Amino acid sequence: MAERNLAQALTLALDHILASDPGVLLLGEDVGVTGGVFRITDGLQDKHGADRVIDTPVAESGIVGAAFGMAVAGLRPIAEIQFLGFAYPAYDQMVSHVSRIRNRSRHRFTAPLVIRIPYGAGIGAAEHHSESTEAIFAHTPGLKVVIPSTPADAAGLLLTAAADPDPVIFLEPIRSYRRMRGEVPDPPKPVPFGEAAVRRVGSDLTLIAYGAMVPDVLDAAEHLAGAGIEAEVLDLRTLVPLDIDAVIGSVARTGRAAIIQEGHRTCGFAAELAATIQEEALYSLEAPVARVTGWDTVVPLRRAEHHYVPGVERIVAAAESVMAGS
Amino acid sequence: MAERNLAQALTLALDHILASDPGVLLLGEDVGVTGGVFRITDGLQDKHGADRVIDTPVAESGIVGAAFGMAVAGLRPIAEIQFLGFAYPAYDQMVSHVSRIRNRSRHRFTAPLVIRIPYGAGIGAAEHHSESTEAIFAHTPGLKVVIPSTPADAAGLLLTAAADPDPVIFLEPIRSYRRMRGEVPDPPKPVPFGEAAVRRVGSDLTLIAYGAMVPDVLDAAEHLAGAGIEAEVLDLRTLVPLDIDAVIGSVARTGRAAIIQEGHRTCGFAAELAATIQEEALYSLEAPVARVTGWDTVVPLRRAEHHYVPGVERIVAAAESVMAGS
Amino acid sequence: MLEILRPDGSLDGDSPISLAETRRLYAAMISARTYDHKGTALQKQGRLATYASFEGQEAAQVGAVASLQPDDWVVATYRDAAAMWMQGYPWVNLFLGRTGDERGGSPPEGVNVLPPSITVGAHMIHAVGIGWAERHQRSDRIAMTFFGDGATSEGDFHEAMNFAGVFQTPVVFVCQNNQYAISTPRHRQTASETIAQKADAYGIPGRQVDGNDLLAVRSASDEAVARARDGDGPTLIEAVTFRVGAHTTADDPGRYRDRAEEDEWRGRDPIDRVRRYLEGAGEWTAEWQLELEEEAAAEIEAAIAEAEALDPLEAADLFAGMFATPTVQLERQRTMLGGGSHG
Amino acid sequence: MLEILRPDGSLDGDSPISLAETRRLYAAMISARTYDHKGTALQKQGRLATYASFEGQEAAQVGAVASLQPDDWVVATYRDAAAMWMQGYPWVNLFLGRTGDERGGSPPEGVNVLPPSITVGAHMIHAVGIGWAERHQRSDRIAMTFFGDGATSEGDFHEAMNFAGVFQTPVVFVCQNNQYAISTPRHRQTASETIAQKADAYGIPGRQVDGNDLLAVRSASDEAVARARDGDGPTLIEAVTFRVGAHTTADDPGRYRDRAEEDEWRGRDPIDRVRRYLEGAGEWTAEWQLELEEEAAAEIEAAIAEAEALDPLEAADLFAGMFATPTVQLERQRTMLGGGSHG
Ligand SMILES: Cc1ncc(C[n+]2csc(CCOP(=O)(O)OP(=O)(O)O)c2C)c(N)n1
Ligand SMILES: Cc1ncc(C[n+]2csc(CCOP(=O)(O)OP(=O)(O)O)c2C)c(N)n1
Ligand SMILES: [Mg+2]
Ligand SMILES: [Mg+2]
Repeated sequence: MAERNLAQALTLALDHILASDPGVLLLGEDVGVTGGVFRITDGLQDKHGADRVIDTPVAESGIVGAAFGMAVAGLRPIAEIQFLGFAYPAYDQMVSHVSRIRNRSRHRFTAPLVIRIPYGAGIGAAEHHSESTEAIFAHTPGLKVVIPSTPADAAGLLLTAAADPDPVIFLEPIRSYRRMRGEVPDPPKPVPFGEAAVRRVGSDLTLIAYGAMVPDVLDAAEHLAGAGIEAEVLDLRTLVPLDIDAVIGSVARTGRAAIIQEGHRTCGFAAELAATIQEEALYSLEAPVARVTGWDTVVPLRRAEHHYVPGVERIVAAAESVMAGS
Repeated sequence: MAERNLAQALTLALDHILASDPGVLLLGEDVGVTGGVFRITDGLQDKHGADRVIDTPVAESGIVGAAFGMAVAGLRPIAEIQFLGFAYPAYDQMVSHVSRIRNRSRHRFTAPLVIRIPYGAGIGAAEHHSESTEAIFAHTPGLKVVIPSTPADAAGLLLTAAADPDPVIFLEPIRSYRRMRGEVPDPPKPVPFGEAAVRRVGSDLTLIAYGAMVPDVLDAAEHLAGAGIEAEVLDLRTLVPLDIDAVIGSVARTGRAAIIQEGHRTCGFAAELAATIQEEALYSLEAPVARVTGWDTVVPLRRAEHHYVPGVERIVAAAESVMAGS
Repeated sequence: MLEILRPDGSLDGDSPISLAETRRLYAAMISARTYDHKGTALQKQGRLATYASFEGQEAAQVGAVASLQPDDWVVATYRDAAAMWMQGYPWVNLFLGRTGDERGGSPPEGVNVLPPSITVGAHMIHAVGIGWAERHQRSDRIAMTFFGDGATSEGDFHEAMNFAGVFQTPVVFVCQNNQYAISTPRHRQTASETIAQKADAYGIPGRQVDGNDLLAVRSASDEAVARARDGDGPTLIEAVTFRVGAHTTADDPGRYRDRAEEDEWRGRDPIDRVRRYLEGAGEWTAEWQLELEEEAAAEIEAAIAEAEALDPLEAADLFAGMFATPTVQLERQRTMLGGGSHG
Repeated sequence: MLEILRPDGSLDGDSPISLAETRRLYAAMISARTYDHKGTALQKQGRLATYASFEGQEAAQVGAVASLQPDDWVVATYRDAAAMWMQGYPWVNLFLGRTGDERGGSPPEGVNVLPPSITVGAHMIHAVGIGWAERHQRSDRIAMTFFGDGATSEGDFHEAMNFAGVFQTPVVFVCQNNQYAISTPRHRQTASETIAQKADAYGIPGRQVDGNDLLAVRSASDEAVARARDGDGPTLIEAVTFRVGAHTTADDPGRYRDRAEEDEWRGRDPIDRVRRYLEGAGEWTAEWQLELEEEAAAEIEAAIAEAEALDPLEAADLFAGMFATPTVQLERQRTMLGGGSHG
């Protein structure tokens, strides 16, 4: 099996998806001729045609709205938004139409589309290029929310997303695009939604994360192991649907948990997880569930970005304080 | 002091705000000639002029974006969005610009504007007219989020919002507009941000709510009192800033809490509160903090709406189950 | 502005359709108005949520949809019941929606009409995507979308028109310029002289027609539909008309316009105009009119009865509507329904 | 398309400005290009984050802003450093922003230039609101906003133009149609023949000018600024130009366009053209050129040194930037910074 980075895994998956289903179309800004700003769609227009890999005008609401119409009429569009910070102009289309047509029409019309969006900080980019606002999608009924952390998962979850009968927000961790390589089967193997992955087994506490934070959490876990603390690391992979059983099961065993999330703290997905854990496993908890999160600040620009993104140090410190039970 | 309903209290406050600060402008769809779909701005154009109470084209992003520009250039615009379900087209302006200009310019430019938005279900309106997505604003750094529950608070918080140096999302509970009357001083008395109100004193458990849910929670508390359970009822009034001390203080005393929120469950504000309470008061908790929320469904239309909005029955049941410590 | 049928019922030029077809469309307009009056009446009785009357706009809606094939798409708004019904969306669904029941949004299979868009502006690009998909799938179905003068101010109108122009999708944009967006008059909505001229910004042909003139509307839509179907791209039609009634049953037009303006437009009633024309051609009789009205009334009453006979959705139905297979979160929440536990 | 200064440096009609003023603007273009080349170079050395070159667009930016009064507003984008600097935004702030430092967004008091907009489209309506506010406050300041051809596809462009038309706000819209939005060529961005004609959809005058012709740009912007200042409303100027370099330092234009196209446009360089004109008028010498370049280089080096001398923001600064007074939530979070507790 070939080793690929996460970006290459996505390209591979898209190539397979396009080849196996003639109803799939890719559309977005610069996805065609130039292969996307992260080159995820590189070569796909040449291979599958300009009527299937489509450069659009600069108009995010138009991209999502057109993709919605295509999906309603029987195609399976995969739209790309260039960065999560540029998805907000399309938020109305997502909330008001994409997520709702099935319910509005009691299953008569559906919108099986995927919206791929690079997200997250850590590459010192300009403002709006570093957002982690997955929570606003998780809060929107009718959207599935997927965030892979490894190359194989990226490909496998994308395959599942493309075949899903409902709309999927597919968030791609920018700083993981080329951070590590991993084995990716060719063709990729679908990864089911709603199944968290145990990335590390441990009995002292549970560290819960997803997407771009997972590699850092694994580093932190190694660090903790050096200090005699064995952390279990859960990678959620999909926020909606959520593998609640895996979360509760692990915390019930370890009695302690920290959730690591890059997004802003207030009403982030970590809040949802902490609330759920105390609801379902309060009597197992030996210490408060800790949240290690980005702050309620704008993500800083390059020179101060490191103050925002939770790093290994903050994760380790939080884990230690959870172990101390304070 | 005259008794007024919440809608009238808002009109009174706007009238005073317009009269006392010539830099204040109201703008929005139908706010002028016809006084707004809920008549909150009724009579204000006649009194203060068509250049200060302005009917705009149907374009929410334009309304918020123009108001932003006005605020940057020294005015104090108060924009109205007709219903929260129509605020999403303006979400990008709010997230990307309104909330950020102060930080982006290190205080050199600021956007002291208020965005008034009727929210919530319970009047059997059409789709998109019943949203409670306050969480997406609370999750956005740089916005203050205010939700009054009483006529006096509505007027007083609006005064404070209009004088605030930073942008304020001001959510008005539609089903409370004319639900009850209360004394409202004329001129209204400013109500500070970040101070929760204790609406009912009790020692058995803490019920936490805001906006349209408060009257129902108070009804539920009466109900519970009948069964010998004395609930403390906290009305948050502002979500950002949040009176964390009041929340933690009350829960530390009672040892039990339920949070009542009309918005969707996942990543709602109740999740934030539950997460915070277990972080800061875990060892005081005698039972899990319960969340009584709207579901992760679209708010249903009139005939099934009552299945969505938490009613007295669900609040009471949740409180009883918290008391049972299960 | 294209006009064919004069207010007095005489023709200025040739009719694009036969007298038989005109009779068919006349009958459709009678049905539509019967539905509309009933809607307003039922709302007053509390049997519907709000209702949005389209009285005065029947020619624009019926005339435009009459150019379509039965399997073409219609993507319209809360005020376009006549257009939707013309394309096969049953009255019962329209009533059901108005009672506040999601099942109103589910027309029979084969009816390619989306549930009405309540948000202003967002739906036009859906029609663009739909037309695009049909062409991609080598079908010759096209999409027609309806919207108001107010909707042209939303950014989504612009993005829809621009995409349609760039990708030459088979779409017909029908703007019913009914002079108001709630209380805001047309001249405060945009400073352009006409709405039709906005098409020029997108390299799209734009056509202004008298929207109260069934034949003018039909002529323009025949042409636009043919263009779309032949692969010659989109068209914008501005049908100049008037909302004779209130914006919705929650609105009081007395607050923002004169009775005189309403009366003037009532005098240009689109149905009366066709009646005069048919009468002049010996194709209208009072008996036929009675027959049409009775048939329409019966049809509408039956639809109301059918809608009102339905039991409301259950709580569990809410959860079942969201996805093909409910998520873990929804499953958990459904179990909270039963007991009060934590729900 | 308005053209005054021919590529060979001869005039087609009268110059709107004196030779002295032309020399001033020529010097400004030299400064701007010096900054621009330095920006690209510094980024390659890793001293800036990404950098967006405006080479080839100096005439459009310098010419338009030259029509403004010093206290007028400029609301521009990531590619408009020359325009911003012309209106008083210091080079040091522009560099600082590019290093990834929020303090770049804070020009001195009295400079009415907003930090560059990174989002495409949203900022034009800000200029509308600003102009509106100035008029409301009885000031005669106006606002000028810069944006690209790609930005005209965003819904916010439409809403901004429409508001400006309806409320007749004192705004000048300057579209630098540089033929590309990243990789997307102008003809795939919109099917309208020109961008200037889009103004007609809003009842606004639109004017297409040769954007590489300093005098044509200046002439059109003088007129538009006067209109705005006199209360006669907004204008759209389309400056037809070309981005000679890459979209940003992260972009490779070889993927989407021919070298020949770039070379052709390099031949129309806006600075060369003015040089030929001034030379022909006896107002340019090689010594002066050298002087200008040396002065510009010194100025730019000083700005870089100043920017790079600044220590980065501290973590606490992040919290301090969000509100006039930090919220309870932010205060708590700031305390988490110190210890690791729960943070
Ligand atoms: C995005 C959005 N904003 C605001 C509203 C509230 N609203 C409902 S109808 C309407 C006016 C629309 O006017 P127009 O497009 O002319 O259509 P008409 O009602 O006249 O048929 C408004 C502002 C809405 N439904 N959606
Ligand atoms: C809302 C938004 N969408 C997408 C982007 C990514 N992006 C940055 S520049 C650009 C192209 C803009 O082209 P144009 O308006 O012609 O300006 P130019 O870069 O050519 O000066 C795009 C798509 C963005 N910054 N903002
Ligand atoms: Mg209208
Ligand atoms: Mg460009």
